[in-house]
Amino acid sequence: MSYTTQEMMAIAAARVLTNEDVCFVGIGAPSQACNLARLTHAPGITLIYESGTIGTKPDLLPLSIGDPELCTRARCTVSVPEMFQYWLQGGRISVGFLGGAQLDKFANINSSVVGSYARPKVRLPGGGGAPEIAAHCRQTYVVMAQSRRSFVDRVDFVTSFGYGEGGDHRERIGLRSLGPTLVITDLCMMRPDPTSRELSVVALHPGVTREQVQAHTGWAVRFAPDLTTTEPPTEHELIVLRDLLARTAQAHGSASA
Amino acid sequence: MSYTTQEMMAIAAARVLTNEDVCFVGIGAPSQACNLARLTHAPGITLIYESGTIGTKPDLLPLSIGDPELCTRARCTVSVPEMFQYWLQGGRISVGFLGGAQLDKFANINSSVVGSYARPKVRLPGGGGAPEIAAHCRQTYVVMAQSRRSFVDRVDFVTSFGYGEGGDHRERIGLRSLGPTLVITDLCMMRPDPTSRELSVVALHPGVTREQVQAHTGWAVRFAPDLTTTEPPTEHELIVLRDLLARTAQAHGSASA
Amino acid sequence: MPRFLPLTTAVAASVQDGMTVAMEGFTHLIPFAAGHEIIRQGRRDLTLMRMTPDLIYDQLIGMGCVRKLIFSWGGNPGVGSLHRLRDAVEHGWPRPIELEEHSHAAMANAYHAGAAGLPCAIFKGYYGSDLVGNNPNIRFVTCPFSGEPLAAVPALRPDLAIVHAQRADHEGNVLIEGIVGVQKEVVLAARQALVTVEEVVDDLSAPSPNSCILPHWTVTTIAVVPGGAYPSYAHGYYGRDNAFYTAWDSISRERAPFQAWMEQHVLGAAPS
Amino acid sequence: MPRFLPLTTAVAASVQDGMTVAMEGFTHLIPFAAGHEIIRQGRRDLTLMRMTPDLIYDQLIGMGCVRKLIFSWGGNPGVGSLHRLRDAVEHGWPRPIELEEHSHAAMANAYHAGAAGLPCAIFKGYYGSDLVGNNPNIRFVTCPFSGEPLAAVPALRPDLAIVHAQRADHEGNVLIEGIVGVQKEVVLAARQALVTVEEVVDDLSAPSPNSCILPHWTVTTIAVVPGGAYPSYAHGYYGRDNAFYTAWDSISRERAPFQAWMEQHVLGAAPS
Repeated sequence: MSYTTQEMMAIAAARVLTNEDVCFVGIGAPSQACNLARLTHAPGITLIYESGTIGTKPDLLPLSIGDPELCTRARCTVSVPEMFQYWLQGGRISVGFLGGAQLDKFANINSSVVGSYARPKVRLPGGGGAPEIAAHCRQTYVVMAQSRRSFVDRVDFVTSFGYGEGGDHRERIGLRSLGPTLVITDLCMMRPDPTSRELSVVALHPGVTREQVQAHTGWAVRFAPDLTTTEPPTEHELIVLRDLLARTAQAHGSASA
Repeated sequence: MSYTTQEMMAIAAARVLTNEDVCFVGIGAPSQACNLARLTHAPGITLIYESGTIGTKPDLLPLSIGDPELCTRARCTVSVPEMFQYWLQGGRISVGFLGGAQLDKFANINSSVVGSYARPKVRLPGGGGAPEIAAHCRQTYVVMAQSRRSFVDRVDFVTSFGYGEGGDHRERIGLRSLGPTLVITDLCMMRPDPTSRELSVVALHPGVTREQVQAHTGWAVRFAPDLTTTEPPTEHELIVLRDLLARTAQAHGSASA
Repeated sequence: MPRFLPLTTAVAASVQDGMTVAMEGFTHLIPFAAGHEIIRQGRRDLTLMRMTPDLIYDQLIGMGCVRKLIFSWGGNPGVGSLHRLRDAVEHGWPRPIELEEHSHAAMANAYHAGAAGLPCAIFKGYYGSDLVGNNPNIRFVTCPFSGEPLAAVPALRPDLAIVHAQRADHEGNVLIEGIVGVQKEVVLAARQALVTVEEVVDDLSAPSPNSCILPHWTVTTIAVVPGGAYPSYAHGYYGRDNAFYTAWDSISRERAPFQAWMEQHVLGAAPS
Repeated sequence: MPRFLPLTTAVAASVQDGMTVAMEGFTHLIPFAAGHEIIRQGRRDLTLMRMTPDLIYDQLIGMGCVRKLIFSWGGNPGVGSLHRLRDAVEHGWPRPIELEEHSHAAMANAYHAGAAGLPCAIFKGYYGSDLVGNNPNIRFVTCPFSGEPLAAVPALRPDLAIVHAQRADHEGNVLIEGIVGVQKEVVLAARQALVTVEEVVDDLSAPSPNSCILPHWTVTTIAVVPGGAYPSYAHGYYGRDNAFYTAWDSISRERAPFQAWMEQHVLGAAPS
């Protein structure tokens, strides 16, 4: 079966999730990945949305972080202060998802402004839950389509801290969580170097070349010595994902998922 | 109808409560007074117990602060952290009740130890909610039977701060609430002097003399210039109170209310 | 006990120019009808706070009601930007807007602190974020036991909270169910609270002793506004109009179509 | 997913000498059966925390299991003193006990902070109270915005939380209803959690989306113990035995009758 790079990205993200994970799910690609994992190899995975819904099993993807579907199909729904206090800050989340307008080579993320903060060229939506998701989940996965505009040498603004300026910067500011251990794009998978913490490509999606990755990245890309190739999507993965997206589009009255 | 001094105390305490009051109710005399008020002249009064029950209308007096009766007959029940954070500290309570083993002339209360803290002669139950009830209710009423042992010149230990050493001591430590504006005993009613904040007797219960009050008080008692006499209990007040106590004793299998 | 008023009177009696107002509801129960009435009454110079400004604040901002916005995520959920917010920030249209930007954790904690009568909230947050230097209301304290630095933000204490809820009883007790967001916190943090409800019933029928209830003595004003959260939703009453949220992107992208839409659907509409 | 074990095994696998254990339940749902099993297994040198020690801690103290007690109100509710606690404090019998004393507000905030992963809690409290000088774990911080002094206490993070709940499902999700106290907080604040339940059911039947639920991945061990909260109570299952609470005053007043009662009703009783 043929597939798009977007589908590859969602499926690659789904695969790294397990039955035991407790995921803090964002809207968009993370929501696709988490629910795909739940509907395929990880039926026991726990999904949490920051609106307060814990252990939710939506039949279709929510458009917003607080769609009715999330609450009616949740194990329970708690207040938003409780969500951020007991569940996120309390260290109960194993995997958080992040994305944004810009990512740099130390996996810092900008979702606030393009240009200066005081006089922005583009005012982006902002961090929302991200600054503390980046801090308190045992680890975070970044899911972002890759381009020279979005994968930049240095972000204009650090909304969510990754590895800062690299090395032990994360530990030095008091963070004990692992940080962004994995970046999943439409072209490849990247992981931080254990020492420098600079992102390096560990797997290329099928058919993608090193040159293509470099062409879509705003810094000189490092590739792991044991670089591998991502397994292509299986038919089952594609069918489940497409069914999910079709159900969602029909329900929302648009192709907005 | 004849009545006991304990009945006079409960009835006098009930009378100062209004339909608009939101009361943080303790067990024992305050619970009697609040529920008597609710069953007589203040049916709209809101009763809150620190176990989390808000707007409760028990048919009989609870033995403990968290009897089943309190929850099943409450408007809602919140967690104990929420009770102390949003409702008490949040300034939502108009009247709190206090009592203890010792009270001094500036209405400081000891419910911790008799003797030294490190090597107490008597280890009392302790403050529970009282230190913050004393701080955060708009005003507090103290309900205590009077004796030389309990009404002392200086408490052994300040569990709950009243007016400290008098004057503006309360304001100086940052408290904005009114403090213990009324002490209701089995013999009389006392209020703090507006300037010195020393308690002074404002009303004697029927048949009680100044000499009796002094004989039951461990400091040189002041009497207000406009000293009055408490109205004796009405037949209706006594019947309602006795019915409540009888129902309670029967339900608890003892006369423990 | 709260006063029961028609929406028009309720808003006129509650909202004045220059006030600090929080209209909350985390995706769920957003008080759209009350927001539209504020626009119709032409209020100005409001300081608005809300974790997720959503379409209702985009409309208030685009109609020139807002001087300052305190927020933590300003987008159209699952769709993209709030174009009227962006136009105000990027081009000062229809008037410049001052931003005070936080994270969700900060605002949730700040409402919690407001409800709890605290002057500030402390939490573990803002690690390495550039928001720190750009918002003077993000500071740090040291834990007196561990020595650890902890982020601090001032408590949020709006002049007025406006929320939508499922129902009230005749005494004015209010039930909120489903995604409860920061609804209880904002009502308890505010000096006054205006609640719009789907209906008034004889018995609240709270399903659990632990249901989320606002006792009548915490609510200032109640207005009965069926559908008052549309196009957001009211759990147990009606669903979210996701198609409208998607359509808002093109309605709001340019100034003229936005103004035409507002003229037709808000200014020209009879109040609920 | 939690392990389901019989009470004896559950306690043996969870409680070791010297641990810090919180058995909570604010009047309601006090885990008496688990406490009795700890006594039968002869655990020693425990540090126990609990807002209201109640009869179960009086029994544990009187049986010599306890080295230190962290508490905020140590009485028999509505009845009087806890005589075994007093005997330990006043006369060191059967062994001396160390006390760390707080107010309810402090402990409730400290559990909240523990659940929230904070090193300490701040609150407005302890104004002018002599507890301040006598408990080094009561300190003060200054609000970085208002300059106001705020009380601070360290978060409570027990090694083990033990609570009783109405029911669990087969996956190990737990429902708690009624007076929920600090049950959720203590479970989330603790490194491990042992929950005794009235029953295990196919469907939790939570009455509201906002019901108080402990998801299975927050619970370490579940033991099914019908009546496990007696003589306290389980809302919806059985009532509080107020007559027994009153009777405890005379049972516990002197050492010999207390020991005889424990011998007969706890040590000699088959575990639930």
